[in-house]
Amino acid sequence: MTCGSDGGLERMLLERVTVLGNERVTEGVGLVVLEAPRVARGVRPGQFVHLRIAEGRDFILRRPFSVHRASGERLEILYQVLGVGTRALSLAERGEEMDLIGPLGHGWEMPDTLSHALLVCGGLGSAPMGMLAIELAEKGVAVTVAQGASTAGRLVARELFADVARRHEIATDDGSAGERGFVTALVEPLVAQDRPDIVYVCGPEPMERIVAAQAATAGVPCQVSLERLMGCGIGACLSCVVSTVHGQKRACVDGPVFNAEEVLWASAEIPPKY
Amino acid sequence: MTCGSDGGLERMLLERVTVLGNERVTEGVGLVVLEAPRVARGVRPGQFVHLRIAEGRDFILRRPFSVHRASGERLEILYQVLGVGTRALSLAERGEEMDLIGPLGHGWEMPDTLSHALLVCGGLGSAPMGMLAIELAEKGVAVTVAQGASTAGRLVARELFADVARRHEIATDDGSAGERGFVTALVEPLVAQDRPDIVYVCGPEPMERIVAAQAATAGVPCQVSLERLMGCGIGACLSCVVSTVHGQKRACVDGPVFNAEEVLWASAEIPPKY
Amino acid sequence: MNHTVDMRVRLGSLELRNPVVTASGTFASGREYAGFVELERLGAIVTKGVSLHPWAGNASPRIAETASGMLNSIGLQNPGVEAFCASDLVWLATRDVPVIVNISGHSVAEYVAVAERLEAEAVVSALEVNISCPNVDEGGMAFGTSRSAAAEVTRAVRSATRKPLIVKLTPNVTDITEIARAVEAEGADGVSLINTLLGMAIDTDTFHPKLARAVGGLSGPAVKPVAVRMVWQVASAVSIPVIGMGGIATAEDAVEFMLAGATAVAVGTANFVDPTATMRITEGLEAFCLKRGIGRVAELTGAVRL
Amino acid sequence: MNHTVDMRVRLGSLELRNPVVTASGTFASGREYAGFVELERLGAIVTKGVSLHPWAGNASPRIAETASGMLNSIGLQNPGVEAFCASDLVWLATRDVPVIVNISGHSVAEYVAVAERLEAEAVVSALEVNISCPNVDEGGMAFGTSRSAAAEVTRAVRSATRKPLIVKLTPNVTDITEIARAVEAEGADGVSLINTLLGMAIDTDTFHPKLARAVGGLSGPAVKPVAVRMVWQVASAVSIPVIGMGGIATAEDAVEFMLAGATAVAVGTANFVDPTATMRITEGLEAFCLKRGIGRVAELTGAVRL
Ligand SMILES: Cc1cc2nc3c(=O)[nH]c(=O)nc-3n(C[C@H](O)[C@H](O)[C@H](O)COP(=O)(O)OP(=O)(O)OC[C@H]3O[C@@H](n4cnc5c(N)ncnc54)[C@H](O)[C@@H]3O)c2cc1C
Ligand SMILES: Cc1cc2nc3c(=O)[nH]c(=O)nc-3n(C[C@H](O)[C@H](O)[C@H](O)COP(=O)(O)OP(=O)(O)OC[C@H]3O[C@@H](n4cnc5c(N)ncnc54)[C@H](O)[C@@H]3O)c2cc1C
Ligand SMILES: Cc1cc2nc3c(=O)[nH]c(=O)nc-3n(C[C@H](O)[C@H](O)[C@H](O)COP(=O)(O)O)c2cc1C
Ligand SMILES: Cc1cc2nc3c(=O)[nH]c(=O)nc-3n(C[C@H](O)[C@H](O)[C@H](O)COP(=O)(O)O)c2cc1C
Ligand code: FES
Ligand code: FES
Repeated sequence: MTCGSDGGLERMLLERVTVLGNERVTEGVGLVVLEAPRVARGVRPGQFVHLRIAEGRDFILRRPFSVHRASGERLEILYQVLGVGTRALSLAERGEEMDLIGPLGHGWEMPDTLSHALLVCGGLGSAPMGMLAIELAEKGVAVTVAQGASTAGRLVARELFADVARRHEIATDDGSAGERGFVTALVEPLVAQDRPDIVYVCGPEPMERIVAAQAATAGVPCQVSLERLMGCGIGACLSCVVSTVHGQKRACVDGPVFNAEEVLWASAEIPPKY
Repeated sequence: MTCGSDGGLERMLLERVTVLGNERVTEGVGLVVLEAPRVARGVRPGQFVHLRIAEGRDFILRRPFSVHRASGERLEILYQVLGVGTRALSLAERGEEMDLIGPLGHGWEMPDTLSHALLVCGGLGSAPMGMLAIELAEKGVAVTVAQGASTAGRLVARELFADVARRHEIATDDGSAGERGFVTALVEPLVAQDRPDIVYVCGPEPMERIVAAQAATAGVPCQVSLERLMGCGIGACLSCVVSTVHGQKRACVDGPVFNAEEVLWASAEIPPKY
Repeated sequence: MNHTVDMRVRLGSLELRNPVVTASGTFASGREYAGFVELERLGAIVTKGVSLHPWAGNASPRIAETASGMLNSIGLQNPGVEAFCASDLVWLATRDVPVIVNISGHSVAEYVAVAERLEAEAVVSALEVNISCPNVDEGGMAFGTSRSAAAEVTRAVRSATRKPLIVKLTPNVTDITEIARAVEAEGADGVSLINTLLGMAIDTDTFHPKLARAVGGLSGPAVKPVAVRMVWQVASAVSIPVIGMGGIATAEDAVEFMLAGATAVAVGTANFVDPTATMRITEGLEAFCLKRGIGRVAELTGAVRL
Repeated sequence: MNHTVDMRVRLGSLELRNPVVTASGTFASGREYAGFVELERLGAIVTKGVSLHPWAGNASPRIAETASGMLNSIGLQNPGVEAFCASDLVWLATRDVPVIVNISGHSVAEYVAVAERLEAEAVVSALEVNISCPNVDEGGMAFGTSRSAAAEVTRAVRSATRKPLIVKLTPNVTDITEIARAVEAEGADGVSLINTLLGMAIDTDTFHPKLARAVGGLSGPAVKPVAVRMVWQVASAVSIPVIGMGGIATAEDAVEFMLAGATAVAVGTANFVDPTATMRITEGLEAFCLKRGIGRVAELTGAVRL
């Protein structure tokens, strides 16, 4: 069952989807492939879906996931197993059905004038960056990726970035790949050397905040993807607010991607653990 | 994991069991076969198990089910799909694990002096009668079964009874098999002709009550298996009480089988629907 | 056997085409759900709470999932009644559906001012006075936990509006019938219940409460037994209609509330899980009546057999 | 990093070997669970409610499952204190585990009589005064919903016993801290909470309430957020120890209650689903402390980070 949305708003659908595959990527991270013809066709980089994972259960809220890649009728979601929802997702088997609402939110802005982009991602922050890197490369934009993780094994989507990026720099906390240290240490030299037209960031919020400041210092526009706990996912419940210079915005419909300079970081706190 | 009980009480176990098979018997009725080596060995006719059906869910109480048959390491449960628990049970697949507590309660009394027994069952009341009929027949007791159902297709365990009973009388509401009408109409002539030493009854409580009265009139001892909603299943919570001439008894440990003459029927009401 | 069901119900002078309305704060003003729901098939849209001045709401995180439920501490974030009229009401005026505006205030005067501002808006079919929000520091639930304060707010708003007046009650009280009777005595045309139960959840990894505000309101299937009980108590205690809510996710849940005494039912948290929940429940309710040979859905109200 | 955890906690003068006790009415006197649980490893056994005279309890059906919870209307069926002493206490005397007897009455005098009868029984380590049972017509919850009645029962039982006195509070009140302070002022050595939330469920096939008594007490995971909130409020309001309960099914749940301010925790409904629940939770609690380098489990009490 699918049903379309009102004219005025972004076109969002409630779509019944089928699991085509679900595999472990690394410790605690999985990749699920969904057959979702209608949503897959409409989704743009940085948008997300609101997934109903386990219908049999008495009650479970939907869970939001960025679309990692979309091709034809397929959606790929890269997920980290954290709690009850993602654990259930990790157990979903080929052929199972679930439903999702999507595509949701405003994705990454990709001005036509772009010639060089820097993508900075930490940990699972690479999830919403897959489609972005691919589309930018297809448009002929030179893509540089700065990717950080705790250890080499957790550099998820590393191959994808290696394929499409002109340059792919890595930092790991334990030095098992690339530089030892935080990904933020890579950003300053990259901004200086490569002079990107834009910086895209996704990762833990403290890291996003630092990169946003680095971009601001260099005078480069910066976009960040923010996460909030989401109830409805479609703008109705106000559980996902982000404080911005333009007041409180809903991450689900006004984001999840924001211009970094709009975000009032001090009050934009995410749950401590994530 | 299994663990034994205290000396004084009936020996009950918490056993991890595996589904060996689960098939539809008729509309809304299924038969599940469980590998339950320890409980299967100890169970006696009329006893039951308290089954934890769906562990993944937030919360679901155990559900009590009579043991229909036990052979070697296997338990067979005949179940009617009524609500959330039995629906989940109907979806259990071969190889799935669950746990159960058992064997529970006092089963049917089978005095050594028995030479002829009448088993009266209505609907799913045949569930706890399977083992009973088999064991009686093995002991050389002549078994007569009076079985009632709404229609021929719902005469569950009909073959089992046909196999082991010396006499097998049937009544259906729609007359599609045996007499048209209620099973209670069969009882009076059977008691008069066959002169059983005992009457065993299981079925909807109003039917049990009528048969108990018929047996009392004929001066034949009568045992009834009663159902109550059960919390703990082991005697601790007092959710399953039955009013008897000896005061309030717990169906789970003092029953589910009672001497019919002890039961105070008026107050012993079951939920309307069942 | 009937082949149609009269689905209409009456809340005082207000007739609804069916008993299924939205629960305040879970459906905004309906716009976001217009892609999933035929708004014209709703009994009414009950809007998110509106106050005199803009309210910023509470810090994030504002929600947490719990067993069969969720906590929220949104805190009545809203742009104020003026902006609400200029935007939401203008949009709602284009839709053929009764609109019940949920109003809030930090003081009796603020409640009155909101009611006065809405009085001239023809699109507003009724007011629902929220004296039960556990998520604001001043006012909110405090009005709903005291008989005299509840009476005072009701009296004041009553004198400010000729529209049907529904008072929304909090379950966080010793005796909800006492509050219900008090607002009935002051001229409320109906009561709606329950608002959320005050709850808390703590993250055992971080030791922080899961909500930034520490406590929030519990909603969803978990609270349904408490809600059904209170609807039953209140329906037995007052003679004005009751709008029942709290954990409704299926048509059977809606029936349960009506049997307990509700004239209409509101669907809240279930919208998040299934954005088409209101439609599914309305259809299911009609099918339930058809199957049982019930000609008017209103026959279900209070039909519990004791 | 510690390699052992000091699991002891103190409830006034009573020391428990660990914080995990049983919730009254869900574990009888422990005998039925002896095959599944090493009773000696429990912090304490809290018995089913005992009254002066035998009580028959309510009609059947007495339980109903709800979303993540259950309703019960057992109604304190018990054989009376005399029979209890002759049977359960004699058996309990053979086990090396603290025994807390939960007592009930229809009147203050009955509470006192039960306490007096138990005073001489050395096996009884403490009394838990149930002023919060929603399932009896007279007394029961009525004592727990009024500050003065709660104070009166506490005062009377206090003067009848030198054993540690715990008062069990009902969540069905507007302000539980007010009741907690009242019983503290009358000399209670601790409070336990929550008892069940009053709830109702209706069968939509038969239109009958699912419980013969119509209403009953809601317990299980569904109520946990309400319970944690109340434990947090009460622990902040009084200086006597709090025994926290309501929906505890895992070690993390127990941690959550301790963080909120509980000194000990009780496991109730979870025993029905998993008869080994108390052991699993005790082991998990110890493992939690070990992993986090917490040397004394008591450090968790009130450690929520606001
Ligand atoms: C727009 C958006 C896109 C997202 N994309 C992805 C993605 O592509 N891949 C992915 O793995 N995750 C993504 N997330 C996060 C994902 O939604 C959560 O990890 C997931 O909901 C956790 O569900 P759970 O039931 O497993 O955990 P829960 O049991 O609900 O929570 C476990 C822990 O994780 C924290 N947590 C849960 N959800 C979030 C959240 N949204 N933000 C921050 N912390 C959270 C909780 O506070 C808790 O501490 C995205 C979130 C948003 C808002
Ligand atoms: C000792 C004992 C032995 C039993 N043996 C069998 C058996 O062999 N086969 C079988 O199919 N069933 C048996 N039952 C009944 C079985 O336990 C219930 O049908 C089952 O628990 C229903 O679970 P559910 O989740 O599907 O239904 P629920 O959703 O819990 O309930 C659906 C409807 O069935 C009613 N109901 C549920 N449980 C009972 C009960 N125990 N007694 C009466 N009405 C009930 C409810 O009130 C409700 O109206 C036995 C019950 C007892 C006490
Ligand atoms: C996110 C959220 C926001 C809410 N906001 C309001 C509100 O603004 N005004 C109000 O009266 N009730 C509000 N409520 C309470 C609901 O209207 C409803 O009373 C409650 O959630 C119980 O119903 P449910 O279990 O179906 O959600 C809110 C509930 C939720 C979950
Ligand atoms: C079947 C049942 C019987 C109960 N009997 C009593 C009782 O006799 N005395 C009492 O104080 N509380 C009684 N309670 C309440 C529990 O002790 C406990 O306070 C409540 O169930 C919440 O905890 P839980 O969610 O872990 O069950 C009973 C609860 C249940 C479920
Ligand atoms: S998740 Fe509901 S408004 Fe964003
Ligand atoms: S089911 Fe608990 S005492 Fe029988």
